[in-house]
Amino acid sequence: MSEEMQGGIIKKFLYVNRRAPYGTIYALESLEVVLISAAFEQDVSLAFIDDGVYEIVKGQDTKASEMKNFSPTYRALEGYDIEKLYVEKESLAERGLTEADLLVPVKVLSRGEMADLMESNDVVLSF
Amino acid sequence: MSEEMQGGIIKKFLYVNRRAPYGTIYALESLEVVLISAAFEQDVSLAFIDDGVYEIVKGQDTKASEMKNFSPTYRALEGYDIEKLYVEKESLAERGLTEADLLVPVKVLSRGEMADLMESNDVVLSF
Amino acid sequence: MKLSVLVNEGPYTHQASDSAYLFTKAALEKGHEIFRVFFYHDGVYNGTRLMVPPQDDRHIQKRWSELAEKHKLDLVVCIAAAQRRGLLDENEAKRQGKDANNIAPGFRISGLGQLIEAGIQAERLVAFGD
Amino acid sequence: MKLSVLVNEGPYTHQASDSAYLFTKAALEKGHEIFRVFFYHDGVYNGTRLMVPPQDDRHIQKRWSELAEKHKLDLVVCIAAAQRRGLLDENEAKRQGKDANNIAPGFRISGLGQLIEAGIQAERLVAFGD
Amino acid sequence: MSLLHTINKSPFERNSFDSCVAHAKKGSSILLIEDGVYAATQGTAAARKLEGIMKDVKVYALQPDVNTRGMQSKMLDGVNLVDYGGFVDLVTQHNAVQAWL
Amino acid sequence: MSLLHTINKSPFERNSFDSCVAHAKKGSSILLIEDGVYAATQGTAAARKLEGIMKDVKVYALQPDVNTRGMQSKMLDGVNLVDYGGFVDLVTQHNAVQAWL
Repeated sequence: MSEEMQGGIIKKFLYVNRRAPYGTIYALESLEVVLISAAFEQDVSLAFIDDGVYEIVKGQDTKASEMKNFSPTYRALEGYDIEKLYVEKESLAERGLTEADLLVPVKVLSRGEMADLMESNDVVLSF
Repeated sequence: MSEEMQGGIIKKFLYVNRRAPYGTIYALESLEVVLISAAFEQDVSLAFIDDGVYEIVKGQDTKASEMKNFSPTYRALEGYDIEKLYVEKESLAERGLTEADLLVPVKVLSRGEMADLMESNDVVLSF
Repeated sequence: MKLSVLVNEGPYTHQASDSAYLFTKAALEKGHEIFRVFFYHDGVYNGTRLMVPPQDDRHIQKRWSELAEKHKLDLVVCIAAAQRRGLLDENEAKRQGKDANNIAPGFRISGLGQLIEAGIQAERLVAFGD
Repeated sequence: MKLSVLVNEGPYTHQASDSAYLFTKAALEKGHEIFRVFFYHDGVYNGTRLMVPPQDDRHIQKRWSELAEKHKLDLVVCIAAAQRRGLLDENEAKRQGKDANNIAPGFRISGLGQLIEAGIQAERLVAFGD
Repeated sequence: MSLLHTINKSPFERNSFDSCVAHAKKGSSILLIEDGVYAATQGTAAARKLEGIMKDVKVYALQPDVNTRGMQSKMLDGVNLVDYGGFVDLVTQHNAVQAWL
Repeated sequence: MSLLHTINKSPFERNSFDSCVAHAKKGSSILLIEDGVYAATQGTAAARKLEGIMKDVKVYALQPDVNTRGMQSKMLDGVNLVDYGGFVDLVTQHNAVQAWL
């Protein structure tokens, strides 16, 4: 699964996370895609906008809902060299959240900067 | 499937239709439930609010999308003695629609009247 | 009190199935009677015995089947919704000329009338969906 | 141009699968190459041969299988998503100790890497979902 | 007659919260479950709407779903937290349940 | 770089339309498909938003989905109707596609 197998092509992949975790499985299964794309040595960025910012909120505790708590995986991304995590400022503010509520270090972007980021990638996937 | 089989119980069933047709199957499969509840001789009402009003818009033509056009079924409801169709005035207005755009005769209710209707039923199903 | 439960979404993709299961279990623990659990729309997928979730995750089908066995629950999958989506029992597979079936223990396939009956006979019908 | 298609929702419940099919067909008619169609999330349910839709409706699985045969399309179902939801081929069924499988002709089960590859090798990746 | 309304979607993503609030009558109750619990978190437009109707409508949120989402410390004052047993009690205490799906 | 944004949800039901419009840059295009086509129907708040960005962003709607929903006579002026072949052309004419799922 090395880059050689893909003819040395390195593309810029942007994963746009717009959905809350748990209510639907998209956030969890999207994370599985992100991890795989790292194994392909692609240039990976993650954007958290709208309800996607809820994915990386601290203190998720799934004991009583019996669901799988996948939030620790976001902390593990660094180990896969996935370090470009972008969060939209306006999305945080609308939800009464600040950077201190998040469980991973991120770069906070304005909506305009987020729009620029979306334009600068080869493959944009939104789950 | 007669009322005798249900111990003569007749309940007031309200079906709340809030979703556009075709994008998802809920409107189509909800209509199948409505038809069955008529066979059980229950007291059936249909409410169309929010995007549910799009379900009964005239002129649906599914040839190019290859989907099943189920809108004629709303016209057939009368034959099953399902005649209580309520549409919310505000939902129509927000969508730029009027009663003349609809393919079946309905009673138009204000939002307040719709709220009253919701409270006056035994079983409320929303698809 | 006599309750019925409606499950409109499939396992894992939407939390609806989890919520319905935990609600049903809590109602039974409180001594209520569950007249029926009816699976409609993508809810029919809860009843496939072919699912193999990851080891560290809940097994949604098994959980339902075990609850059904323990409490003699009536888990009914809508036939029309099931056919469209490929959920069959042995009889249906034979009738449709299919070479396999996938229904799980404790589930049965029946008509939509069973949902209306669940609404008539139970004192409350609680729906879970998308 | 070389295109890939991603299908995130199952048949009938969401229009996503219809849109993806009609897009793929139109792209082929225009002479483009479809590198791969990848089925993820509930999209895996498009690949069950057990579905029996009403006679007067489209048969979504057959439509995909026929298009695949005609154009030698690569229809790939994600293995992790498929296991969770009960979509198995003969090998997977054997490996998981299941007594039946339900995959349809023209579909194959493989890893998520196939989606990344589809993104790398195709000039455009077009996603359809909820 | 009194209705129990359940909302399972985020008020940011869908219109079910707004529509429910616009239709909930005095004496009815709203139970927030799944992604619906975000509506009762502090500092949001949805929370302000809830505050506006709380004198007429009782508002509940499902604690397991609040915890799952890490929103334990963010909940709006006046929102009653219940577990699944409490959910069952709410169902039996109201005349019917309307799920805003 | 120019992006093709696709929106497949009703602007009344979900926030994907509003979010897309807020992120679509000058020179990009928006294609409305499935329930997304309702956004381009006359007399709606969504249509007014589209009118506001049309000088910077090209707006398309998928004709088969417009017809399926009976919205043929309601479409906003300035929205370009395309069939599936036109959808394919839009994909190839832009550098990437962002589906607002």
